[in-house]
Amino acid sequence: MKNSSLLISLLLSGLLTIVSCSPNDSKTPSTDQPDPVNVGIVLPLTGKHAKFGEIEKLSFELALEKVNAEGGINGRPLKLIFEDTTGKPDIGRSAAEKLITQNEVVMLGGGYSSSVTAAIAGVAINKGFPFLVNTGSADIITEPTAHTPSGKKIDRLKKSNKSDDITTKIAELTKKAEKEAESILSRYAIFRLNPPVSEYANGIESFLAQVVKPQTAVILNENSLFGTKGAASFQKTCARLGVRVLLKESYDQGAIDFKPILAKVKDLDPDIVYMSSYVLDASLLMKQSMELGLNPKMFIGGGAGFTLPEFYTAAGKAAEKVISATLWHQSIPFPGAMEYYDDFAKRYNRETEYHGAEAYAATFVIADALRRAKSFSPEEIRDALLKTDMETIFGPVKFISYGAKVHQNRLPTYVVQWIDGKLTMIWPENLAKQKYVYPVNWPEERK
Amino acid sequence: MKKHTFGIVIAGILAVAPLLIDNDYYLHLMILALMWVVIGSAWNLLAGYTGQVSFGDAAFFGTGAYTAGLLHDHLGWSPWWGLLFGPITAIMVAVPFGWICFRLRGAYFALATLALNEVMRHTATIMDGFTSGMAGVMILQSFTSKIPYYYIALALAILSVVCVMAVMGHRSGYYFLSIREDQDAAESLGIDTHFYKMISLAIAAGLTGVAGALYMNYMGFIDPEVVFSLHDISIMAILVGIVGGVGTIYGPAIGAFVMVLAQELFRTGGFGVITSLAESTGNASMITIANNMTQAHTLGFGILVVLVIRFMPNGIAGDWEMLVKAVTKKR
Amino acid sequence: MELLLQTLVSGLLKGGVYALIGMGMTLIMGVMGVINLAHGQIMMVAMYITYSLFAIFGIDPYLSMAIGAPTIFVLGAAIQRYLLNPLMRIETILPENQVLMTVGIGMVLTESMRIIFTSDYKSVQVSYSNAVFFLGGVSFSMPLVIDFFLAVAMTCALFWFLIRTDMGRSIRATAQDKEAATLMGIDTERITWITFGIGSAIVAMAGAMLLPIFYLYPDIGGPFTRKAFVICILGGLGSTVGAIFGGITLGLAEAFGATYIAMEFEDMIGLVIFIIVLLFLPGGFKRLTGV
Amino acid sequence: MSFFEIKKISKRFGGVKAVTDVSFTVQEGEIFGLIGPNGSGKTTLFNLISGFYKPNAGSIHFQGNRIDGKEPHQINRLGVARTFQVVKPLKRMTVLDNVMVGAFATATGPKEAKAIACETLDFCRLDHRRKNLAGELTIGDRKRLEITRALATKPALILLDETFAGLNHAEQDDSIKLIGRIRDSGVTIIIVEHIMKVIMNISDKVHAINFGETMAEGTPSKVVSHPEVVRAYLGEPYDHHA
Repeated sequence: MKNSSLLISLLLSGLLTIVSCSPNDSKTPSTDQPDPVNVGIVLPLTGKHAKFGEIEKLSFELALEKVNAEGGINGRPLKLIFEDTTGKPDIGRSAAEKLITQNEVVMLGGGYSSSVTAAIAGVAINKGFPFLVNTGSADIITEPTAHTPSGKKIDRLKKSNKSDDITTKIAELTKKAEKEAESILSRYAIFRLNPPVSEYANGIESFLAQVVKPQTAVILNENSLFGTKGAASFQKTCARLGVRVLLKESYDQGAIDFKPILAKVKDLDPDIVYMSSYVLDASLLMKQSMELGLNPKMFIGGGAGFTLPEFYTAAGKAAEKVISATLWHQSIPFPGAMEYYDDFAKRYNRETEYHGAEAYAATFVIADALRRAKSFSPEEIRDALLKTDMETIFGPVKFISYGAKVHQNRLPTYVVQWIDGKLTMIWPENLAKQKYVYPVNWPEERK
Repeated sequence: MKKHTFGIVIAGILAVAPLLIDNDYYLHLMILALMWVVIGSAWNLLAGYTGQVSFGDAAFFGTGAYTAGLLHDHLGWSPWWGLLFGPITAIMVAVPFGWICFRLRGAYFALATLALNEVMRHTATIMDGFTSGMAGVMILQSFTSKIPYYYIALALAILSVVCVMAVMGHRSGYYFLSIREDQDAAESLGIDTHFYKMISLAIAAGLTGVAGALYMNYMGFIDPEVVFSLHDISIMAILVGIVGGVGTIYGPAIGAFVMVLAQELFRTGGFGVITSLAESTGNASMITIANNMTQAHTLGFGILVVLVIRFMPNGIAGDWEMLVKAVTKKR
Repeated sequence: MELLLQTLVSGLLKGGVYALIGMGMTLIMGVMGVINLAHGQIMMVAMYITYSLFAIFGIDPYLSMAIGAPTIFVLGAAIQRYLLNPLMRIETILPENQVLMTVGIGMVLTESMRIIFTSDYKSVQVSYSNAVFFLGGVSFSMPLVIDFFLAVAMTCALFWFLIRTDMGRSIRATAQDKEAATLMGIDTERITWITFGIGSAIVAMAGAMLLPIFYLYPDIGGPFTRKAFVICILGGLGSTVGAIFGGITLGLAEAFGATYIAMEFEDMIGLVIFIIVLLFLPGGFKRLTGV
Repeated sequence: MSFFEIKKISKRFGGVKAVTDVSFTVQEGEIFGLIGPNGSGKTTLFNLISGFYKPNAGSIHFQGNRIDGKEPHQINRLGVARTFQVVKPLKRMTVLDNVMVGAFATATGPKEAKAIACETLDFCRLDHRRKNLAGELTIGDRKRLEITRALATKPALILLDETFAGLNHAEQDDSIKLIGRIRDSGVTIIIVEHIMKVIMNISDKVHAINFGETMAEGTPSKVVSHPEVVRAYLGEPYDHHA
C-alpha cells in the first residue's frame, strides 16, 4: 500500500507538472526581431478531411510569405499557428481553446467541416473572440439568431408550409429573436468569407434558365450536410425555374455501386441530373452513368467533387462536358487569382482548388484587418473586420448582414465545364474563358 | 474504507482544481475527461462487471444528446432538461434492444450493439425533418464561463462512479458479476439473467445518455456523425474502459483522464514542448522532426493503444500492482 | 423489366466482391473466434500496395495480386502471431481484448498509410476500368464480371483447400475445438496465424480487384469492415460457401433497396438484415446448408 | 401428490433421441440415485429438470407445480437447485461471494446474504476458503463450492451431478458425510454418480438408464443385480463387500 500511494502521488505530481509547466509558445526568446502577431488557424490536418486541410494550410503559408514580404502587420511579422482539429468537434474545440489561452493568439481563422466550425464558433461566441471562417459552410454559423427559441420557431414556421400571413409572424419573431440574441450579437465576432452552402448553386440558376431550359430534373446527393443542403437549395432553384423534380435521392458516402439508382434515373429520363457529391463518388456516378448509357441533356455537379483534378483523373472521359457550380476558378479575373494558382503549382507541384483560394484570400483579409485595428483587443479586431472592404483572389470581401445572416461575405458563384480535360469557366458569360458546349452529344464525347 | 479515501481525495482535488488552474484550455480538457468518466463508468458496468461488451455506446450517447437538443429545437425547453430526459430516452432505446438482443451471447451481442449504433446514426441522418439530419442541432451555450460546466461534469462523474459503486455493493452487483463469470451457473442459482442484463444495460444507457446531454449543452453543436460516431464515441468508450482497467471502480475514471490527456499530448506534440524546443534551437532537422511528430499523432495514439492492450491487458487499475512493482523495483 | 434486371445484375456482381471481402473474415472469425475490426484496414493496405505497384511499375492490378497477397499474408500472420496470440495466453476479464487490439491495429494501419500516401484520393485507371457489355439492354461492368467469377473460383479453391488438404483439415479441426485439436497433435498456434494470414491474403485480393473500379484513401477500411461482418453473420461463421451466399444476399438486398426503396436506406438494409439473422437464424446460412 | 415426479419425458436433439419416455418419482427426504453408462442421458435429464432444456414430450412436477417449460431461474426459485458435472465456479469472485450469489435467493440484503453464506460455508466445511478466489481452488474444493452455492439458495430438492468424480478417497468420504448432513437437514437429493460405492452406500432408491431409456428401478441392491444393468453398465455383478 505504501508503494502504491507513492506511485499515486508521483503520478499526480507528474500530471500537475504537465498541466502547470507546459511551455508557453508565445514567449519566444528571439530579441533582434519585433514580436510577431500570432493568429491561430484551426484545420483538419489528420483524419478524413486532411486532404483539404493540407491544401488550405499550404495556401495559408503561401499567402503568409507575401504578407510578411509586404511588411507584415505594421512592421511586426504575422505568424500563423496551425492546430489540428483531426476533424472532430471536441478536439477542434481543444485546439481553439489552446490557441486562445496558451498561444495567446489575437484571432482565429480556418475551420473546415461544419461540425468542427460550429464547435469552435461556440468558443468564439462565448469569449467574443474574432474568428474568420473560410470554409465551414453551414448557414447557421453566421446566423446567431437562428439558435434562439424564437429563431427555432421561425425555422419551424418556414418548414411547416403554412402560407397564410407567416411573413408578418416571421417579422415579429425575428425581432424577438434579435432581442433574445442581443447579448450575443453585441459581441458576435464570427465572420465568414465563403458563401453559405445554401447559396452554392446560385450561379447555375441563370445558366439553366438561359441555356439549358430544362423541364425535368433528378437530384442525387450525398448524405452529408454539404450534399443535403446543396440538394435542397437546388430543389428551390428548380421550383423557381418551374422545373419538375422527378426524383430526389440521397446516398451514403462510399457506395460502390450506383447502378440501381442510375438505372432508375435512366427510366425516368430527366432533362438534367444534378449531383451533390464529393470527388470519388462524383467520378463513380459519372463513370457508371456512362456505362449505363444514361444521357440527359446535362449533368450538373454541385461543386466540391466535380471541380477537383482527381475527378477528371478518376472519371476520365466520363467527366467530359460535365458542368458544375463552383465558388472559385483560377481564370476568374480577380487580381492575383491566376498568380496564386501558378505559384501553388510551382511551389508544391500540385494543383490547388477553391478551398485553397479561400484560405489564401483569408490570410490577406486577416492581415488587412490587423493592420487597421487600433489595438489587438477582440473588440478592435472585430471593428476592423466589420470595416473590411477589399479585393482578394476570391473576389471582393465585405462583411454584411442580410436575412438572418450577419458578418457574411456575399459572393456570386460560377459555372465551370470540363472541356477537353480542362476545367473551364463558362458562366456568367462576361467572365467566361470559353463558350460553353451545349447541347452535348454524349455518345460522341465518350467514345 | 481505504478504497474510498482514494476516491474522496481525488474528488476533493478535482473540486478545488478550478480555483488553482484558471485556464480555459485545461478546464476544457478536464470537462471532456469528466464526461468520459461518465461514459467509461457506464460501459464498464455493462462490459466490465456484467460481461456484456457493447460496441454501440454511441447509440445511447447520441440519443441523450439529441434529446437535449431537440427538446430545445421543438419545444423551446432549456437543453439542460436533457440531463433528465436524455437518460430516459436512452433507456427507452436500450430496453427494447436489450430485450430482443440479450439472447445473444458474447461476441454476437457485441456485434448487435455495433449494428444498433449504425442504425441509430442512419436514423438520425434520414429523419431530417425531425433531427435536422446532417445539418445538425446547434444551441447557444448557457454560460460563457467554463466553471459551471466543469462542476456539472464533475458532479455527473462523481454520480456515475458512486452509482456504479452502489450498484456493485447491492444484490444486483453480485448478480452482474455472476452473469459475467458464468451465465449458466447464475441461471442455476435462480438469477433471471436476461432481466439483470437489462438492468445493467439500462443503467449504462442512462448514464451514457446523461453524458450525451452534457455534450450537447457544453459543445453547442451535434450532428449524427459526431454523436453517433462508432469510432469517436463507441470505440473510445471501450478504450477508456480497457486502458483504465475493466471491472474496477476507478479504472474508467483513470482511463478517461489518461486517454484525453494522451490524445492531447500526442496532438500537440507534448503540449508543444517538442515544437518549442525545436524552435528555440532553430535546428532545421529538429523542426522537421517536430512537424512529423505532430503529423503522426494519431499513429502515436494508435500505437499506444496497441501497446497498452498487449502489455497491460487489465488496464492501469487492473495491473496496478504490476505497475507498482515495475516502478519500485527500479529504485 | 430492364430496371429489374439491371438491379438484379448489379446486386449479383457487387455481391461477388462482397463475398471475397467476407470470406477472409469468416475464416478468421470462424477459426479464432476473433472479431477482426481491422479487416477493412488490411484490405486498404493491400489496395495501397496494388496502387503503388501500378503507379511505379505499371503492373496490372490483377497481376499484382501475386505480390500483394503474399505480402499481406505475412502482415496478417505477423499480426496474429505477435499481437493477438500473446493475448490469448493472458487471463483477462474480457475475451474481447483481442477485438480491441484489432481496433488499435486498424488505427495504426490507417495512420501509417496516411503518412506514406497522404489523405489524397487515389484511383487506378486501366483500359478495362470502364469496359462494359450489354445483354438485352442490361449493362455488365467487365471488371465486376471478372471479379464475380474470381470470387466463385476462390470460394471453390478455398473450399477444396479446407476439405482436402492436411492444412485445411487442421484449420477446420482448430475451428471446431481448439483443445481437442491440440490433443490431436495440431500446432494450433501455428494454425491460427496461418489462418489469419490466409484470411488477410483473400481480402487483399478483393482489394486488388476492387481498385480498378473504385477509389482509395486511408479511411476506406472502416465501412468495409462493417460490411464484412454482415456478410459473415449472414453466411455463418467459418463457412466459405456461406460467405458467397452472404455476399450476394447483401449485394442484392442493397441493390433492390436502392432501386425500390431509396438509396439512403442502402446501409440500413444491410444492418437490419444483420440483426434479423443474428436473432432468428443464428449461425446464418451455414445452419441451413450445413456447409 | 408426490414430492417430485417425472412423467414420460422425452428429449430429442435433431434426430438423436437423448431421453425417451423416462418416468420416476422421488419421495421427500429421499436420496435418489441415477446411474447409467456415459452418454446414457443422465445429464440431459438434469438439464431437463433444471430447465436448461425444454422436453419434447412429458411433464415434470415438483411440489404440485408443473415445472417443465419454466426458465432455470424460475425452477431454482421454486426450490430445485443443481450442481454441474463440469463445475462452473464464478472464478474471479471469492468463495464467499460465490455463495452469497446463491444466498440472495432468500436474503433481503447483502448483510443477510452474507450471514446465510457463512452459515452454509460452515455447514459444508468450506469456511477456511472463503477469502480465496474460486478460480484458485482445487478440484475437490470446487466441487464442494458447487454444492455449497446450490445449498445457499435454500432448496427443497438438490440435483448433484457427479460430485465425486476426481476426488481422492478422503475427499470422497467427506462428501458422503456431507450428503448425509444435507439429507438430515431436510433436503431431498437426486444424485448422478459413477462411483458405485457411493451410490450403494447412500441411495435409498436407484434408477438406471441406458440410451435414454429406463433399464431398472428399485433399491440399490436390486438394481445392481438386474441383468441388463450388469451387462450394459457394470460389466460384472457388483460385489457388495469388495
